[in-house]
Amino acid sequence: MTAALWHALVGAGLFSLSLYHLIVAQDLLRRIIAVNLLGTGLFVILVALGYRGPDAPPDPVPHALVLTGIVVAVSATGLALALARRVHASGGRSEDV
Amino acid sequence: MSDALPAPDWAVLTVLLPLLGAALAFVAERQADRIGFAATTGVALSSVMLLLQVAGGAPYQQSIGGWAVPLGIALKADGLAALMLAMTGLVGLGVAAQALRTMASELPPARQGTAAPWAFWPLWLLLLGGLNALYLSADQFNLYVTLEIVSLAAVGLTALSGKPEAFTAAMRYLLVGFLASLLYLLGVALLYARYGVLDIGTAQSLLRPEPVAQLAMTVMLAGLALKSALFPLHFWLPPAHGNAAASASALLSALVVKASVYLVLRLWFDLFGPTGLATEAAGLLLGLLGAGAILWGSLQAVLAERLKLLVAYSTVAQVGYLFLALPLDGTERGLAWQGVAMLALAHAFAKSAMFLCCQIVQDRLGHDRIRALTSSAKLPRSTQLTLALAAISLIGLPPSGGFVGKWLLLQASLEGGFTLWTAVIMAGTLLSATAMFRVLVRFFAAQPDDPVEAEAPPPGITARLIDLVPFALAAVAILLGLVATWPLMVLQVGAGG
Amino acid sequence: MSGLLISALDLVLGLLTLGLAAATLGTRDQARMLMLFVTFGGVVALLWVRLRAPDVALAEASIGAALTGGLLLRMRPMLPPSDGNAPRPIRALAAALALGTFAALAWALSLVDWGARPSLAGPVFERLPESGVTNPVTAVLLNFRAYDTLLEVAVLLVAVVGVWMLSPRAPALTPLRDDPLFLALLRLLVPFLCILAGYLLWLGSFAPGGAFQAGAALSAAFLFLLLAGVPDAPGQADRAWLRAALVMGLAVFIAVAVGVSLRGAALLEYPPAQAKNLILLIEAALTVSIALTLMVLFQGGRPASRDGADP
Amino acid sequence: MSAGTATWLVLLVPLLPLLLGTLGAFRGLRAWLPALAVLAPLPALAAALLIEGDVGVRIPWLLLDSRLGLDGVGRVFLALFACLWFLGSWHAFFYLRLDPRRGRFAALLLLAMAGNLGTAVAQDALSFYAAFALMSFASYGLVVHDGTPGSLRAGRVYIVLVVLGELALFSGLVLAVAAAGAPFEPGRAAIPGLALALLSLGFGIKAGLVPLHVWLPLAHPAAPVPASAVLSGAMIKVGLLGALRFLPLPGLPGAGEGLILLGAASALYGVAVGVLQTNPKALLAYSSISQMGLIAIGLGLALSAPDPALAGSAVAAALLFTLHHGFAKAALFLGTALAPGSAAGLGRWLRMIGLGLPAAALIGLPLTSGAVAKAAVKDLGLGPAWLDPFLSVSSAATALLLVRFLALMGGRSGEEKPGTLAPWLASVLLSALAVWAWAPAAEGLASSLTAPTIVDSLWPLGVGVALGLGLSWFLGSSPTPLVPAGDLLAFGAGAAGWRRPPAAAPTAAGRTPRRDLLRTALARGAELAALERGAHIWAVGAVASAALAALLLASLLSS
Repeated sequence: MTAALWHALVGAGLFSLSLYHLIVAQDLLRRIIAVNLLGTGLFVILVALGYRGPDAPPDPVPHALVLTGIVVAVSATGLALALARRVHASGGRSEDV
Repeated sequence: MSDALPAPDWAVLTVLLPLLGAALAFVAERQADRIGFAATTGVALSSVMLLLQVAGGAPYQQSIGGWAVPLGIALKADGLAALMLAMTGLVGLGVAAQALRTMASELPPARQGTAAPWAFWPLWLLLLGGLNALYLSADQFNLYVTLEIVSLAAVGLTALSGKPEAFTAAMRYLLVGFLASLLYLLGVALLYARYGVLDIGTAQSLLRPEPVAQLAMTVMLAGLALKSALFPLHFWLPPAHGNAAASASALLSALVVKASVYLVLRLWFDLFGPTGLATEAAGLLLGLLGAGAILWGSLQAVLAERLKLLVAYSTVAQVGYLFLALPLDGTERGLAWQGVAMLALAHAFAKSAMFLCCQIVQDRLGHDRIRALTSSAKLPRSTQLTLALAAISLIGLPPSGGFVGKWLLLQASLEGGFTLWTAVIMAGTLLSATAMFRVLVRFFAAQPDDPVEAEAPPPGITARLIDLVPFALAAVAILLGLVATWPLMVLQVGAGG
Repeated sequence: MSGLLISALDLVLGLLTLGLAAATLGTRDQARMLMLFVTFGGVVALLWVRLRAPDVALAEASIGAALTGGLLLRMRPMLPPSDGNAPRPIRALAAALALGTFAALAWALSLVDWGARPSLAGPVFERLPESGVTNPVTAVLLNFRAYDTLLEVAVLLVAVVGVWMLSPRAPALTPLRDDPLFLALLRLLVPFLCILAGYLLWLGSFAPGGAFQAGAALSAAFLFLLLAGVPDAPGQADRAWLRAALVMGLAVFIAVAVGVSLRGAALLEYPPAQAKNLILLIEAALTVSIALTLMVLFQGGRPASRDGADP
Repeated sequence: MSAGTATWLVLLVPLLPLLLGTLGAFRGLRAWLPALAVLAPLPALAAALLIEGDVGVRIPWLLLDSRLGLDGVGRVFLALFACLWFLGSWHAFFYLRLDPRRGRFAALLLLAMAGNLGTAVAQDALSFYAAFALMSFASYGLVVHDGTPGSLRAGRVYIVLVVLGELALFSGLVLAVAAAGAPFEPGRAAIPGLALALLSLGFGIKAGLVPLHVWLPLAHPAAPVPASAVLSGAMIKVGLLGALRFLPLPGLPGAGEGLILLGAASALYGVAVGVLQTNPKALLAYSSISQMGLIAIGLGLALSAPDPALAGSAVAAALLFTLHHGFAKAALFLGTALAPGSAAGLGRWLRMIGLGLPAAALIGLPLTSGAVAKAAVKDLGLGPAWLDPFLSVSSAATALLLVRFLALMGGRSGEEKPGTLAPWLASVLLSALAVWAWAPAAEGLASSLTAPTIVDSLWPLGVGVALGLGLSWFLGSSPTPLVPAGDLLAFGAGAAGWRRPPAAAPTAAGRTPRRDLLRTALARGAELAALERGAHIWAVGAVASAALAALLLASLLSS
């Protein structure tokens, strides 16, 4: 097994684990974190794809994609938190979402 | 090289103009409506120009930054994309014109239907830019970014109404959209892992029916089905569309849902179909879910007690029709593909008109309960007429675009000998007719009405023109069917792939 | 080939990542969940370093872990926890689906030829000299795939508009003005962060770094100023210049994109001689906008207006 | 007339009323519509009377390549439709002069007119269907114009059957087009059995064939008088027009024989229920069902004819019958706005004679269009042996029905709307004379004037009149009909849980209690809606999407 594959598998594990929690979690904060981790799992897979061993320069394209992905994720998270606050402030419950 | 400026690149304008407009509207908040409307007009104009250009027989193509694929990103517009762009621009123009009134900064908050009217304009313009970018993009990852713009802006528009239900709906929408985008991106990552490309055109020559590609296709389609609210993944749509402010609902139902369905069709016919990945079984599965959407969505529309909810469920059903192209056409664009393209276009115009009418109903009557609707003097005739016109197209009655779409879809289904789909389309038509007539017949009841209150003529010619906007949108839905030959001809431009 | 093989470090890092994720999502206590989340971000940053993705590591550490973590911590008090649990059949189904997902992904990934995977690295390195920069990641982000970045900046704007719309009054920040230690630290930290941001920005063209990383550093500086209650700090009040600075990145990006195409070239096709300067110009504008955007997200709402009438 | 003018005239036939109708969208123009509606059918009239030979125009950009034109069959229908619409809108102009909603009525009248006239000039499946639908749906507004509970109920029944009919027609046409191979030109030859069934269903509903007739006796009386006239005189004829356009003639002997039986049943059934009516308009509506049955017999003869020439003659007979019935029925319906009971002396006689003339035509007295039409059917020498005596019996039955109608009208008193007398008189004149302008009718006149034919047509009259007078005396002036209009529907209401029809007089009675079945259906509906709301849970959706992914993967890997 190569290091890249191992890390890609770690990413897959992270993705699946987060998927489970995203489905079962009732708490909004937990769901927001779960979806963040889901994204991170995906990013791990992508970066592992870019890894071409200690001697060869890594493939920069997945890195660029992940950078974009991280920024998108933080934007969505910021929006999600603001929204979650309004849900609670207007009397909504996590379970209703 | 002379000093003359090159001819404007209409396609690029449809993406950059709204983004720039959004920035400006955000900075100059008090002028947001003027900036927003001007930008929308510009985009509508550009998209129509692009459509005319493409209709002339020349699909649009550009390599951004001068970097040819697979290194760079390509923009492409064939007939379908150009039509979708024009549809977005024109429906957007209509909704924006109406929003000039309903989201005007001078109005007291109680009349605006939102606590933050200023936010409508930047959100709408960002959405517009995102949608246009999506239709033009030929790059899998770039599509992911456009999907994110569209979905986050749509979430913002959902929450705009400031109702508690809208916040809950928007929250769910956000999580769903986030999950769906990530599923799509996972597919992109898997395809990159195996083939090392992101450009769709290049990928088309490389993909083979093998496990990695199949898994990639699975997660991409699952994500997009979730975003399209394909039955039974539609759970987020009715609350979101039913509780948003009317202008927002119109945009969400007419335009946003289309984007992801468009992507499904694009991937199916341009990427997975030609490479042998799309199987008959997969088409059948998605078609069956489409059939489920048609029946269940229409049934829920029949049962709905509020007009807005009825309209929202009708969207669930309409999305179902669009998925019928997959089992009916197999992997090559045919009659059914043309039919669903037509249905998508007509639905956008009819649905936006209908949601804008919902706003008028709510404003004038103070409620939108179907049982209590009457042909009240408070409800302008033009609104009743618009609802009727929009319903004609949504049911699929002649000579509307919805009719031509269904005709083609049925023809495809009959020529292929698919009894099941024929039955589904017919049953769906019957149900949607029931749902729509439930509303329309109320306008004919003679009502011991509240004292006849003369329809207050809106002040000024501009305001009066704005009042005609929903009517104009519904009229376009009808017109699309009347001159169906033209859009069908445009669809053939660059349809080879 | 030996370098390709898995090492103990890889094993540990991977297991730690998974373990921390499981702990983060598994813990019942919200506060502990957040602390674990931040720790998790740190470990993932290490993972990026191990996978030779320093650009990503920098971004992950600053944005993914520190900023998102801070954001979550700040918002937690306003989000009452919910103890409810999904019904048992749903949990069982979800577990089955998660396992299935993992199995499918693992299967697919194991089929990828990791030794000689086709990729875009070849074309990128081949055309790198024409890109105007030497850091391949920056070349991809701001030249080869600059259009992605342009649209991504629009995503940031969506978030800002959304947050301001949802929360017309930012929840109050407790100023740390009275803490002498903090203020002393501040005098050192803020200039340092500003210099760091400038350095990262400049570094980006040939080494790991760039607008995102620089923006994150700058946003930290802004946040400290905000926490210190500095009256003229950006974000203390809603002002036209703040809004203008928030969209500056997008505006400059579009201006350059269109500007270079006016000579008959494609959108975003920089003249080769000016490529480096144009990229730097865009990145500089982006840095400011990204920094302010991250600050707005952290603030979680719109600052009170000081321009005049309340919006 | 030059070919260019003719083309433009054909285009103008549906276009003028359509454009005028859409003006109804503008509040300021609505007041002009009732007057404009009178002018709208004039191009159609001109086209039917002035254009010689066949004209066709192709409009490639319209719908999916549309064709309009005028041919022999179309011309007959167009002439009839144009005359009746002209009379109807003229009558409506005065009849609804004081109605506050006359603008809306006129707009819908114009749209229905555009559709109706459009069916006559449509030369391809799609335009025909579009015109057909426009006519049917716009007529809904005419049926419910009064807005009373009774008319709303009639409208409900009407719209349900219209939607069903449209659906059947839609799928039937698509099926026919798909089977014929040529795009949008349904083959005259083989069409699949299913398409045939669907088309028959669609056209049968429109033509009011038993048992698809239930909407007709509710809707036609509910509409304002001029609308009833065009509904019964013109619009139901489109059922025949459609059949002539799309069914293969001859070549369906089985279907033809079935249609003859069905037509005969309709003819008798219409009379049987009609005589028990007390509302003259309802009675006329049942008479329409009965007469359409006779027309259906003609069509059935054409379908089962042994050779095309005989089929052509059968079609000609059916057309003659259509013309005759259209004019006569319109005159009778417009006559229901009269109040002979309140008129004195000459006025009363004028009205009763005026009503008697078209009635006599329907019965088929010598020298009337009806006699010629019936003779034409008999002269074909086609069909089963019982057909000849049956036609005589049906004449007697018609006589019975119309005597009853005249008796009811004779006692009718009240105020007549000023200005409505002239269009009615015009309609009576037309019903007496217009048919003779058509050459086959004039030729038929001579052959119908033989002694046996006259005797043949007189004895039913005697029987019918006698029976009719007796029945009128027996029923007296009972306010409620023995069988409610809508017969089958009213009988079925108990079982099907349909709402009970309101009492004949539109009292302000509240809602009648719903039957159990309906209540159960509503409860089921509520359950379904609750099920849907229950599924609006995040976890359900998430699991569903993951499950979809699993299925999708399986479906991709399976092959």
